[in-house]
Amino acid sequence: MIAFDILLGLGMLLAAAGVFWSADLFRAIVMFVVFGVLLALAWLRLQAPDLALAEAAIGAGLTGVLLLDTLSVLRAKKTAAGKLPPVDQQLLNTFTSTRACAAQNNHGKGHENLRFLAVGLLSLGILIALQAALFMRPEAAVNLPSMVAEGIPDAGIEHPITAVLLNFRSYDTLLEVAVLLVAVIIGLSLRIPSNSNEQQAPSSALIGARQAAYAGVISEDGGNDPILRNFTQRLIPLVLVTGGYILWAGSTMPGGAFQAGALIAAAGVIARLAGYNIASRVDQLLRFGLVLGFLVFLTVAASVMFGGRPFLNYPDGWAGSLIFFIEAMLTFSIGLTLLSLFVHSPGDGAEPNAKSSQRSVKSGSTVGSDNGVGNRPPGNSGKAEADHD
Amino acid sequence: MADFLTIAAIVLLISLLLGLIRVWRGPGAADRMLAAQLFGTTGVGIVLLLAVITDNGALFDIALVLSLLAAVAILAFVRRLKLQQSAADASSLSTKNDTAANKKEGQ
Amino acid sequence: MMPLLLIIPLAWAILCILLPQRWLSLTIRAGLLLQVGAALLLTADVYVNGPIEYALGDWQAPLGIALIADGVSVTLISLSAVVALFVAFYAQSYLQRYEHEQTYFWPLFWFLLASLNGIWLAGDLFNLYVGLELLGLAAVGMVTLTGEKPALHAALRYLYAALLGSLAYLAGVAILYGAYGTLAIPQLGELLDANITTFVAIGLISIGLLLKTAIFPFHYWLPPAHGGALAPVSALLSALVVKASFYILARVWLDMASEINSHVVLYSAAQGLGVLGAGAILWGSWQAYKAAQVKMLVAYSTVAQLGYLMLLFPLAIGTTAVAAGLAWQGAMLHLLAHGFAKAAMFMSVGTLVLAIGHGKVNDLAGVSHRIPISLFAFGLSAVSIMGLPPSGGFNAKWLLLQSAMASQQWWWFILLVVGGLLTAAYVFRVFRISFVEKATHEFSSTSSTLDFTALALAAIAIAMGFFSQWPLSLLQSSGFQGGGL
Amino acid sequence: MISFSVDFWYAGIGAALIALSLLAFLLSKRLLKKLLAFNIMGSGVFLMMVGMAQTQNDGAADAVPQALVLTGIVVAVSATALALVVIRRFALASVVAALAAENKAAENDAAENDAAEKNGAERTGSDTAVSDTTVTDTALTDPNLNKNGDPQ
Repeated sequence: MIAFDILLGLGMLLAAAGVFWSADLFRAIVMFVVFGVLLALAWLRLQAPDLALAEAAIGAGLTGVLLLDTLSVLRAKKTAAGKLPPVDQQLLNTFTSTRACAAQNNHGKGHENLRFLAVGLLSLGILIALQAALFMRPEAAVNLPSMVAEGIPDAGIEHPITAVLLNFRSYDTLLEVAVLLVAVIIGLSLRIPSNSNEQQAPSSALIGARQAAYAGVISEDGGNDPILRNFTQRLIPLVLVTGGYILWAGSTMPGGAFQAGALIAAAGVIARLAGYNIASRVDQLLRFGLVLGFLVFLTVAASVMFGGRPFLNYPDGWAGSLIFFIEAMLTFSIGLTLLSLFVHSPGDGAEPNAKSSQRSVKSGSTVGSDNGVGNRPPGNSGKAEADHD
Repeated sequence: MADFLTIAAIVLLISLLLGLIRVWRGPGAADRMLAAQLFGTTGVGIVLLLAVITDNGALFDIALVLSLLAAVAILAFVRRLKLQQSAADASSLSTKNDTAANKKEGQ
Repeated sequence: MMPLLLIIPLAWAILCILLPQRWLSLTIRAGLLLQVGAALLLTADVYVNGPIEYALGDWQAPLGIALIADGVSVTLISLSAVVALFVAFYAQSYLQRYEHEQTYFWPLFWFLLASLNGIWLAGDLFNLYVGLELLGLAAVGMVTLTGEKPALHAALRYLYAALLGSLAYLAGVAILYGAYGTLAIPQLGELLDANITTFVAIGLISIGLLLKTAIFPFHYWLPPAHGGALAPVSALLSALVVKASFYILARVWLDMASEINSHVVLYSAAQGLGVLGAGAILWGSWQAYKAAQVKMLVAYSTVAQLGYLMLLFPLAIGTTAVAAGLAWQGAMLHLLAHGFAKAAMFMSVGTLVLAIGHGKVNDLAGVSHRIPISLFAFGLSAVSIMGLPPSGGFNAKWLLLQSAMASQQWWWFILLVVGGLLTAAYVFRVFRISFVEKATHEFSSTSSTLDFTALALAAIAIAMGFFSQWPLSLLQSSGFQGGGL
Repeated sequence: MISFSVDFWYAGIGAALIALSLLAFLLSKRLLKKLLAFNIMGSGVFLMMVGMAQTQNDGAADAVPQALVLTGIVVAVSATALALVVIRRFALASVVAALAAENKAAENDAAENDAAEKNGAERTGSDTAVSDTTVTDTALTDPNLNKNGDPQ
């Protein structure tokens, strides 16, 4: 098996180098997906099937898709720019190079070489330091795995990793879910406002540009491709059922809320890519779904305090069922969160058709009358303009 | 038996690493994506072999997830192609659909 | 008591996501008061009973995670509770004209507060990583709120710096766990041994935290992010957020590694940290002096003031107990005074910018007549930032000077004096212009809430000049175990 | 004490991945590329975390670092998704900036369309000077260049 490990390790380095050395971003992303598959194998060799599962769902799955989608959005604008009317062309070009200053900053060749050298030396230093730390490590004085093994009978869950995540160190997990929630809140705040009274000039201007870029896509993306439709109709239920199974398996073997949530999100992403519009239109409901897992987790964790127990404790005998309940809710919310980060990303080409046709009427009138950032609040727009001077 | 399976796993891994060359060389985006799909399927094969070698049934789940999610990447890729193609045709359609841009020009 | 400081902000974050807009104002105020009450109760508890440890989920560290409240952490909890209180009142008034931003500001605000409390109380290295990430993402989110190009650009830079910083930190934590098998800070403090693995780990952790604290030369992301955000956001970021990573740095060096930090490698590294601090003071002050935008001036002032915090390491490590004690008190007092004063400064400047419509320093003429209270708040906070008596800033710098003398490190003494002069230079630039009588601009009216919340915080910074004994005695009675006291 | 094992090998690979991606992170000027580097660096850290801990455990699985890494993966995904959202919005905001500039020009000049197009052409020229397939940013990690991005 040593040959396998050596090959796999070198293969990972090679794939990583491929990611970094390819000038073409598409190739870099494909290399990244490949790296994810290799990493999942490495986790298996490290006896970490949970991590392999997470990596398979995330690295090879969702992150790759997110990256591909972003790249396609950024590139679609570039391609579209070629044949659009001049005004739009000018708009879309800014997508491809947003920093005019980058042009001003002409380094000399020597400067660039020096920079390369410095960074290279730094990385080399880090490499040596890390390897030294690895080789010179002292014998560990504390044996945590044995403590975990002792604690398992009281944890209410057989699978040690789930026990660590949702019982011994559940505080970490609580904050981790909060991190996800923060990410999705920011995602929601940055989506293009759809509410009419939030509709300020920049957004209507945006919609104009977006429609220019996506005119073709929106009309085409109705899910009328028979192959795609049939494929997704079979795939989605399969992915969802697998997600449920992974959640259920989590209490005794590899699996759990996060991996299952990633699968749920994947099902949603597939549906989205095939043109189904499953994202909730009702903002309030969406928000409730997003916070549900966190809300349940926090409520359970805090309500035990009324019984005089410490925060994040579980009442005797209840740990197993409470953990499963929390996990189920978390799965739903994590799935929705990841999906929402995908669907509500600014510039998602296939974003609500109905909405955009509604808007086109509206934006038609607003763009004509408003002047760009004109009606922003005084402090801010003033600042922004001054900044550009 | 275990030795044979180990050798099989190594052979599959070598075929994966050869696949890296195709991802690197391309030349087309589709070539790269199909090579990545090869990674998905061969990866599933290796996981299954490892499951048998280490006698760990839980690994079958991973193979399942890996095979399901490989499909998502290919979907995203196909959509990307569509997006680029349709964006290229956008000029004709945009005059029809895009009221905002028209208004702007007429201003 | 301790978990309440986490539960309240987390619960209020959820409330702010779910509740309809019209109920928010009252809900937020109730939450703020609860928060301050919990913070003060905990402070009193620690003051009377000494440090408290709380095992979350009833699992003892190292298997579980412990929260630790000692003198330092409760002081910082009180700081963040009070600053958050006034900033929130300010924000309620300020954000009225930002309808979209308001919806998303409040959930992020509460998550930010939760992560800060989590960091002040954390007793576990990995938990600190999660807390740092929560803090970083919430802070980045606040910078992006307006959705405008410069803000987004600043946020991206901030995000990338924060991500790189937390990975470096995590790498250090991974090595420590791999070497010692535990993540609990008190336990690691007993186990740490002066060897290469430990040095590499502490080095990585320090680099990561320096990047997140924006210490020169890693400060590049701070001015655009702090200068480009909405005023209440800038106040929170400068007063509290950058302090969190400094606090962890101080905990790692002076608490966790206190047994080995006079080892020659760490001793020289501590002097190196002081040099970075010196760079921050000089470079930050110079940039502040040159800044055209008043918010950028204040942001660069933060870069400079963070430099003083770095002096804690050379003054407290490998010196006498007296010098270390003075340095420790001085640095903590500086952190507090700067927290109050900088929040007040960003808030008052925010009001000025709102009134004149943009933020050029040269257009502040006439401000003294039209918006005197905000200018007065700015002035009071500037007194503390410059270190003029009577103010918290003065007492802090005085203690640092004494520490430099006690440890016979005259070079830091000179630096402190020069730094004070440079600060005066850029602050007086604002005054000179703002007292010009003839206004060159039209002024829009602003709410008096904006004026008075800033004034209150500035007054606290000044009042610390008279009541420094309170936080200091709290620190002295129950500071870090090995904090040189 | 030093013995070669599977865990040790992968921990070493993790260290190499960290160094490699640090190089890429600092040298690359493209935001998406930096994000890829960040993700791979994270994977390197995770490999070190699990590998190094398990060498202390005679190669047996250690649930604690595995659970920590699972948490780390979730955090990394959140951060990546967030960064992508901000990048996309940044790209859109650039369009708004261009639109605003163009509208301004259109207002200022009596001959509306001419001015707008002229302005557009000029901007296009300057913007495409760096022809790149995605958002570029030189200043993100280079302190020397920070003034370019400062809203001063």
